[in-house]
Amino acid sequence: MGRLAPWIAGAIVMMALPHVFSSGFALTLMSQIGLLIVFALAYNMLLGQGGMLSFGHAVYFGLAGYFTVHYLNFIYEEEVPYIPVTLIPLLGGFVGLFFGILIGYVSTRRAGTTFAMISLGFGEMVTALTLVLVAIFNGEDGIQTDRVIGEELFGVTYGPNIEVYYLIAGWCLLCTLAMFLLTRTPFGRISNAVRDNPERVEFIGYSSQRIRWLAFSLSSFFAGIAGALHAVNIEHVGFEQVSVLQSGLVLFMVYIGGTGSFVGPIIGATLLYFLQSTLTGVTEAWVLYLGVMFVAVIMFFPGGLAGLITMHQPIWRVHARLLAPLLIPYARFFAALVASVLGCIGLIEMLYFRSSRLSTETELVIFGIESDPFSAAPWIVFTGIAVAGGFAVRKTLPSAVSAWNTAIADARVLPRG
Amino acid sequence: MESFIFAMFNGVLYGMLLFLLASGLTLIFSMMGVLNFAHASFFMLGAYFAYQISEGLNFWAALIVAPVIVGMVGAGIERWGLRPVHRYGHVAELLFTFGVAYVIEELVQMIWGRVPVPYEIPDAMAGALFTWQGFDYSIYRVFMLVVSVAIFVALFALLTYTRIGLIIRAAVSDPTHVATLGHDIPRIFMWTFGFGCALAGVAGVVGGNVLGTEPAMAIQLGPIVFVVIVIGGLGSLGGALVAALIIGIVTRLAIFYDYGVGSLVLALGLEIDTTSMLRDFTRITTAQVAPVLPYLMLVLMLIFKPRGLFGTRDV
Amino acid sequence: MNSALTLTGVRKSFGATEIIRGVDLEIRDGERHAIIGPNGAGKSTLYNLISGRFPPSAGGIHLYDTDITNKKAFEINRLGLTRSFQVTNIFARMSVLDNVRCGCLFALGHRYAWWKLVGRLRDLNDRTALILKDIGLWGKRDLPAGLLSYADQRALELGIAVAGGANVILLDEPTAGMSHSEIEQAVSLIRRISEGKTLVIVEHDMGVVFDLADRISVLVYGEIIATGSPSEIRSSAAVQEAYLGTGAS
Amino acid sequence: MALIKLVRTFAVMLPVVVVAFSARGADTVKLGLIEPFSGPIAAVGRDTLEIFEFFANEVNERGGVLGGRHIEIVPLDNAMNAEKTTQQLRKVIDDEIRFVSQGVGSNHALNIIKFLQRHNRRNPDQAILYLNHSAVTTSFTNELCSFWHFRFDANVDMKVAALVTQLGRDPSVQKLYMLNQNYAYGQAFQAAAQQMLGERAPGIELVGDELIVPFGKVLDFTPYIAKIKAAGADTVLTGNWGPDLVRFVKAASEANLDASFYTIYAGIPSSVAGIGAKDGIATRLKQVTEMHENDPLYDQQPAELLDTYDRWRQQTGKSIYSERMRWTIEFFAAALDKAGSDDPALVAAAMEGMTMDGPAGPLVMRGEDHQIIFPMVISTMAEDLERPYIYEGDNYEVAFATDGWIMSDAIELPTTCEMKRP
Repeated sequence: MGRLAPWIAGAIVMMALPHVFSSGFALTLMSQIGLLIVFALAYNMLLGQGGMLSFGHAVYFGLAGYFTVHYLNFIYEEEVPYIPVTLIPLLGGFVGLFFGILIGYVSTRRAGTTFAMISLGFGEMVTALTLVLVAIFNGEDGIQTDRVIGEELFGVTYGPNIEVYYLIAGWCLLCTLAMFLLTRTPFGRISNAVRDNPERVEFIGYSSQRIRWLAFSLSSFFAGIAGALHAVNIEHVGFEQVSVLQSGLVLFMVYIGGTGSFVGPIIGATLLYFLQSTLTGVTEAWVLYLGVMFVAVIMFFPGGLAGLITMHQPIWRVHARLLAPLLIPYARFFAALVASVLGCIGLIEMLYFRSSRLSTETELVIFGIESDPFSAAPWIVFTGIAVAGGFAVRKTLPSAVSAWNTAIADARVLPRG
Repeated sequence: MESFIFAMFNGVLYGMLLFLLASGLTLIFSMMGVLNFAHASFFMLGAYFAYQISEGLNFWAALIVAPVIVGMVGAGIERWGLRPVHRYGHVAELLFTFGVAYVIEELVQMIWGRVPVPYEIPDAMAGALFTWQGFDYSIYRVFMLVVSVAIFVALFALLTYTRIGLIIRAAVSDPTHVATLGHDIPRIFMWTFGFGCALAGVAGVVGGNVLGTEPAMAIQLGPIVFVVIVIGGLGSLGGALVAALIIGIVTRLAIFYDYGVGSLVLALGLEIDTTSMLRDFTRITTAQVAPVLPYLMLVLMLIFKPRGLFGTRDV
Repeated sequence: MNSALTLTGVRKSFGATEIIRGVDLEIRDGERHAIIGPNGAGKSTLYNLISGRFPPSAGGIHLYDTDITNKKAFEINRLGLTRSFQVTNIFARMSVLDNVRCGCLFALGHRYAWWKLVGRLRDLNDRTALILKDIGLWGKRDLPAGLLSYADQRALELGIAVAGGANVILLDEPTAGMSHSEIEQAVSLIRRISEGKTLVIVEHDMGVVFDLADRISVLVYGEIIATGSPSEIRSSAAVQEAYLGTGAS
Repeated sequence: MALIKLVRTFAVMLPVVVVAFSARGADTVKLGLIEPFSGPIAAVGRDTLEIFEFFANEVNERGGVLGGRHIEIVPLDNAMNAEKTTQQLRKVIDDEIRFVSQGVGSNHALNIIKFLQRHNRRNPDQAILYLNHSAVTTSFTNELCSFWHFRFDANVDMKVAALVTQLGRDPSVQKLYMLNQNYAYGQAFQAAAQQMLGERAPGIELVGDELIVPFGKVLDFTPYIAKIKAAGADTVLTGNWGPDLVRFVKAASEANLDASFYTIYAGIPSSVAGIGAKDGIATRLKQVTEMHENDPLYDQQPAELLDTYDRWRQQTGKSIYSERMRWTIEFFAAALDKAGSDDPALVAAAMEGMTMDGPAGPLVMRGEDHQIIFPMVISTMAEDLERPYIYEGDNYEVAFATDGWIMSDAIELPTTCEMKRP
């Protein structure tokens, strides 16, 4: 029963969310997060589980989306057999699978850097083709559809956003469970082995190429499901969905969330999409922050956010009270970090304001304080905060690290209890 | 014929510009095993620095100073960014440079704004050097060709005749070997990275005013450079040169000799259904797909000769 | 006499340098066969040729009656040949348990299955437990393999290699870098796991070689200069001159 | 001096006004502006926002609409992304904003039209009206026309009609070369030009007709220039915009191509900045617009309007280049007053057939398809003009000089729209 608990909790949270946040904006946001979780988990089947870095995985996401809108429109024109919208995502999955098998055959022949380059090549090629082949992809305009094609069980039409939210939540839960179980199959384990050591795998009877191909295809299947859900949610598909930009975004989500653990991509997709949707209206520098965040994760905690949590797992598994001595050093370090980050954000915001301010904007409000980027005072203040914070970070980091080391050493000594 | 020669001239020119970028990338890759995703961003920095310097001083100062600054920036990023990531492996390094590309693009927008900057060809080289068969061969384009050929020759000489070149060649063929000879590997890495970036910077200085200096230039050129070095064979300078020239020339000729799939279909006597969703396939002409051709070549190359033209090393 | 592995006229060149210069070798079914030779003699290259890491430039290799000369590594492994590596070659981020499981999976017929859960596969888990206990890592089964001590990693390396139950086992310096007591344990482990199988071992520690081997072959500069029982090799003049005389390492 | 003082006062006043706005939020008529305010082309979105806010403020300073209510511009960032556009539309519904405007990217315009058709059908009492200030796809006012969509810019066909009419008038044009971007817009431009050339400029020989991969994929246009030279063309007609236009023109100038360039979008700030004075003059770069600052008719406009323009230049350090956005606000304000209500359906009905005075003739919002009709002007880049181009305080020392006006009767094209009214 204990193993089922997180799933039941997840389902309950998903059921409850729309009752807490019921606006159309929130519903769309949560729906998007739901399908991006599927996409991110699918992506992590490649990067985290299989060790394949792809710069073009949005191809399968987007092509499934294109297929879905076409199919919906064809249903409307009664040219194809009717499939209820509830099951349409499965169709998208098979489209993803088809292209995954096809393109995967070529691209998974190599691993590592070469694989990354091939994925980039395919990504660029497909994006360019969506603009050239207007009859299929309708160029820059993309394709519109209407997801209300008929009444389904219990009178669901998928007109109201709340119904689409539950559709996505259901598929999200299903796919998450399926992908979780996949990690526990022989395929999943060998996929990890290929990630760790592709050469060795060849000497225990496996073709690492074949494993990569399989992982790639299955991942494309789930990416396809996500793409179809996207098409149903937005009722539009355009070249942005196949573009390298979309691939880069999912890479950021997965890596910042953490490739090493199953929940990492879920954390990453939720956090990043939420930040993106709320911050783009507030600051122009969002992409810069995203890039810096990504670089910082690579440099300082390659396990991502989930890695930060799981590194404490051995400690609280033994006893939660072992975490107590960590609190003060962590709080100090965190305070220093927040200060330096806030200082830097202030400086960046003022720089942006100076370089691209509109004449109708006369004031810059940073953290609720009105700052005039054309006077010296805020520059001095923010520089001061940033530098002082930076020094404090350097001073407090060693004690935080040693606190963790002590705790983990204690955890090894003590028996479980 | 005259237009063929003009197309060839431009193909070679574009190819040499690609080679300037690809050579730095190849050098870095050979030495460090790092595929520098941000390479085209250093190209962009070269162009922006050159613009800034030529505003204050002149183009010639920019030609010397801008690549040096770009090289310093590159070395700095290697020293304080890439080196700590090294222990996490090549994929992490590739990801790091991917992130750096994002950050550089945003910083450029923050400093120089989101619209193109007016980085112009110096007035002294604005005209035509000579006109042949009705086509102008501009002074500046010929100058670009001279610069890129000169750098190629210098690079070749450096690798063949100097001690540093010896170390680099040794490292290219066997990276573990050099460390055992007592060389300070981290330092060599840092300067290799800086030098590679400086080469991209040179390309930015001479190419930025022709291609346009704007924040999107890195994203637009970057992928092509990767195609060049993969087709040429990762880690092969000669391969990079050949691949760069092939891509330069092929994309130019595809525009010139504009053949369409449609004419092929007609020649085969097939009927085209003009209402079919697949009709666009029959309308494609080589000129339309010229910018996509490198990627097509990449895919074909990887199917038939995965190591590239002159590749000796697996990744 | 049934031979497990037969090499005839095997050659391998890298560029202009010929590393293996015509090796003829017969490994008998069920014997423990050691290959010794100075550094750079081509022992690891020979292993790489047999196990399919590279194809030979010339010559033929047979596993029992099957020609495996140009087969891929995983095909050769499926035919019942396994090997270990000189440099520890494990799945560092996976648990010790999963490392051994991976070694068992293909041989037990689970292949690429993505519809069964490893936790539910009794044959797999029984066999994994057996091997883990055998190599003495049962107590550390949940640790990531990368965190094991060096000797434990060597043991795990052996465990992965033999997990598939292959009949022919190639070990590449299994005791390299170990202390005396660790070597003793390792030798007894090797003896246990190779019970009833064919074992080929490359080893520098002559104590281990003479202790374990039924027959010994001496590889010098890409050629087998002698093959015979330990006592024959010990007394062979050619070996003395070419190898032992120049100082064993 | 008085002017500077006024600007300063205004600058000081604005925060007060902003605060006042938010305090009396319920009293304003909100106009949601969905544009990219982040990402690679944020500059375009932010320029649009500036214009909208400035001219909405002008209306408010004059006394507002509906007897004293103010127009409030609500910026909504779509990051040039379809899913963000949809998301912002749902926010518009949440926040009970009943009017939206957008113009950057016809794909997003289409998205909005389709979204509102579905939404307004499903929720007629929460209908939302869309004022399209710049998206030019012709079908929006033809087969895709919607009661809930009004367009304040000429569509592609109208712009091409103006350009081709001018080509027919220009005796120096003998051999014409067309080059367009290979996607919906570029193909529409190409098709319209092919059809109109025979009717409006029969003497001109079309010596080349090319489509290129769009959106900055072509890095070097020299081979195309060589083809144009080889074809002996004296004039180039292109719908290109952004980097595809900048690189094209720069390559032509560098190769000393002796041809005039007829374009739509040469005059937008990023193009002028990217092309620069030298290359623009060398290629005799032409644009088609609703107005430009150096036209002889400029000074004949009402004094209050000229004052407004001066204030704009003072405050923003930018030239006037998008009159259509001012028109959008002015029509919106007038329609609100005429309807006497902020009910979108009534406002839409009031806007149908509405006219205003333009510099060279009336601006007419055609009722049958909601397409604005107005005279257009063709102009060429030139030096030493009275009002050189300025952008963000930088003076580009060039601007555009009028070649000629194309009156409404030459531009007004029949529509296939079958409007469904609620």
